[in-house]
Amino acid sequence: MVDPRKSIIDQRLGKIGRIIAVSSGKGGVGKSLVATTFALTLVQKGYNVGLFDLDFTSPSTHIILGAEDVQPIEEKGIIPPVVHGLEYMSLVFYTKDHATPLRGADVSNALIELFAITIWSNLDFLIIDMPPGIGDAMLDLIRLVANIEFLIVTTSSRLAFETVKKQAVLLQDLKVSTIGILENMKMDNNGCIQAQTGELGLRFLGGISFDPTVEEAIGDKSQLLGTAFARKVAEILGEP
Amino acid sequence: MVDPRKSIIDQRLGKIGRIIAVSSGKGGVGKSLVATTFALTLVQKGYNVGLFDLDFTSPSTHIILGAEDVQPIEEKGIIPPVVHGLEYMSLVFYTKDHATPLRGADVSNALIELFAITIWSNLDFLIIDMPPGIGDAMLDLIRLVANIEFLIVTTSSRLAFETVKKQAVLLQDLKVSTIGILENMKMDNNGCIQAQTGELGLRFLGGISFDPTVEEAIGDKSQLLGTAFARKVAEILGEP
Amino acid sequence: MHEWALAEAVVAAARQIAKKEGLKEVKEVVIKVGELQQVELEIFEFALSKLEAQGFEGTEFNISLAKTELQCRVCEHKWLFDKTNLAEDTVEAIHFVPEVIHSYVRCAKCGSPDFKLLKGRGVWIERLRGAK
Amino acid sequence: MHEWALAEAVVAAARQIAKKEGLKEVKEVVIKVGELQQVELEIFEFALSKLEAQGFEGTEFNISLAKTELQCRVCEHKWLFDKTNLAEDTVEAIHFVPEVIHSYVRCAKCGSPDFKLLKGRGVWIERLRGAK
Ligand SMILES: Nc1ncnc2c1ncn2[C@@H]1O[C@H](COP(=O)(O)OP(=O)(O)O)[C@@H](O)[C@H]1O
Ligand SMILES: Nc1ncnc2c1ncn2[C@@H]1O[C@H](COP(=O)(O)OP(=O)(O)O)[C@@H](O)[C@H]1O
Ligand SMILES: [Mg+2]
Ligand SMILES: [Mg+2]
Ligand SMILES: [Mg+2]
Ligand SMILES: [Mg+2]
Ligand code: NI
Ligand code: NI
Ligand SMILES: [Zn+2]
Ligand SMILES: [Zn+2]
Repeated sequence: MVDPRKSIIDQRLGKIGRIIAVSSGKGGVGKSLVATTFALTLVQKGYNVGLFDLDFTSPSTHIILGAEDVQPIEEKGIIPPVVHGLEYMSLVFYTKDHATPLRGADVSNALIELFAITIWSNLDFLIIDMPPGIGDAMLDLIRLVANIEFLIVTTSSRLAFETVKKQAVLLQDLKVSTIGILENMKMDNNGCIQAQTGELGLRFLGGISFDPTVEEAIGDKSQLLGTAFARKVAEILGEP
Repeated sequence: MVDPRKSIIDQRLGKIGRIIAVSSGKGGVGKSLVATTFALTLVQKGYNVGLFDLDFTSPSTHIILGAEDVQPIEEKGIIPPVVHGLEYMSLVFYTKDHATPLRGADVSNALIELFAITIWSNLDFLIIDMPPGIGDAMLDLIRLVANIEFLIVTTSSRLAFETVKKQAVLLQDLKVSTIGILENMKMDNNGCIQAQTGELGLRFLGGISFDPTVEEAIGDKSQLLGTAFARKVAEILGEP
Repeated sequence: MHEWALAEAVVAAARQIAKKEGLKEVKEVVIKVGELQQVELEIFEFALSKLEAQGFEGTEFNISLAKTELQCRVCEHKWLFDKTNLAEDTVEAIHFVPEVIHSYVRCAKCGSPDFKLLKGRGVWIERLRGAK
Repeated sequence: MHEWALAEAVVAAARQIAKKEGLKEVKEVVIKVGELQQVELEIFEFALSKLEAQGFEGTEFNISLAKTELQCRVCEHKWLFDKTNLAEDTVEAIHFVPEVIHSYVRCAKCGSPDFKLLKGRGVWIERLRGAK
């Protein structure tokens, strides 16, 4: 018994320049906000960009984008709808407002299915919004997506960084390409995360302050791109 | 082939008054901080309390407690060490500072193993710190722990509450006991989460502000219990 | 119509297997299609026939359906998937990603969404018959 | 010594199965112990013999070891667990919770921690033999 789906993934992703997974061992550090804003920033720069939400049990990017009333089209595969210039894919198209209680094996299966049937165009970048943790989704990207790169998000808190550190060391051990660590909702200026990132031999991408205007901007692309948060994302990740 | 471990779990938990899982579909909302502080508060009140960290891939409670140099004792099972008066169990005792890349099926297996071999004493409360999401760990607690109660944590953000709402509706549908929803790192006073919690027919437990002194207090029990955060946890959850 | 994408996957996998096993010619690819995914067999077969040109000229694609068996992890109840009482939207969602069944279907005996797919999920290759 | 806890689980499970199957007497419980968990058989057997008093007076607990087979999800390499090169701490950690093997062991061929335990994880009951 062979699962044919894995055999087509290379071909499905073959026309994509770079595939970047915005990831964190820790939840709630801003992965979804960074991934979405990063993707929108790249669109503004004129790149062809896709955004793929792999956080199946707590998807957020559709809320950040305000992506209502869109749906993929079924052709010789699934064609992602274009939202604010982004080719956009999320399991939420199929789960709507229902809870999606998936065990890890189901997450893995759904992920493989979506990679096998989604037809992206010639993208310069595919940005992936990851679920928290280092479980099925991360392990599947490592084994199935040849040129995957991880961008790791942390906050300034020890509680986030302890976990992120373990994740970063693991990715290094596995020789998986890691762009660097981004410190989000940065709390003070002691440079502690930056220093520790250096000790890990990883690139510190920069720090982004907590921006109280972000919450209001969720669901409104123009407002979001006008926030100090988005300007900082563009400054740090605008030329990836 | 029968897995004998599930058959002993009822007996292992038989002497425990209440078992409360601090949970959230969303990551980074303060589950670990709330769970730990809640457990310590109950100890202060004179209860016999256990704290069980089920966030295997990003454990945090050992950092919050400053639980270094403790280890379970092997007897006719595993006896959790007592930390600040808490019977405390975490997979970190066995994974140390190594990353723990577990797929969902492994999470489930490790969870069942720990429930089967950990010997808690006559506890009034066992507080469980959950991983984010509604995956293997939540589903296993529902099927394996007869009298489990969920305490759901959210932030004020739409991004957290949309997911928490789905989770809360699911738990209601499944007739799983839910204590209520706690709004952590509360942002304003518009009562939006409180109102929506009411609409779900759930109890709104209260709101806790962002407390900038918490980060400093991580790892130091006395300092933690002196924060405004801890006072608020005690006020809201002190008489559960 | 995304059946085409699944057919492409089957052909790509068959090519890989044939290469790995050193087959010069693939005579038959035995394919199982789980009922859960509600694959439209005509489209799927049509796609396979078009894709045959790509190195599978004489190959027979032998497709058969498999019932979908589910088992509850809570009460161990087993049952066969039946779309009769599901909304059209739901069946379509499951058609694209079978796992979303956990958002819509519950164990008939105990109401749990925590069930396994024992068999009959999607498309898989049972075996290849060829000549070296 | 936590073998005692595992033995208690076996006895509890055997009691449940016997009840479910309506057995008046359990003659034999066939138990497999996966090598991975490094269960100390003397303690485990001693615990079972003490627990026999609780309704399993004439029962034979038939224990055999099973090799631990692992398979990498990345490169499909299969191998048998071998503790030779592991630190004592690590073996002990795996003894308590076999899954922590993913923190310490990597596929020898490709270095991945993403492997499955095909068999021989911990303690399981293969079957009960009894009389109704
Ligand atoms: N720099 C920031 N300033 C203000 N709020 C932020 C910032 N980064 C993230 N947030 C908020 O923090 C919460 C968690 O962000 P989210 O992107 O959902 O994290 P994750 O995807 O890692 O769980 C959300 O409510 C989000 O709006
Ligand atoms: N009320 C609060 N005030 C200040 N910081 C908080 C508060 N609640 C949580 N935090 C911080 O937010 C981050 C996430 O909390 P944590 O308990 O780790 O969340 P979770 O367990 O849900 O992932 C941590 O850095 C924690 O210290
Ligand atoms: Mg997210
Ligand atoms: Mg384009
Ligand atoms: Mg936590
Ligand atoms: Mg006590
Ligand atoms: Ni289709
Ligand atoms: Ni032992
Ligand atoms: Zn059931
Ligand atoms: Zn390997």
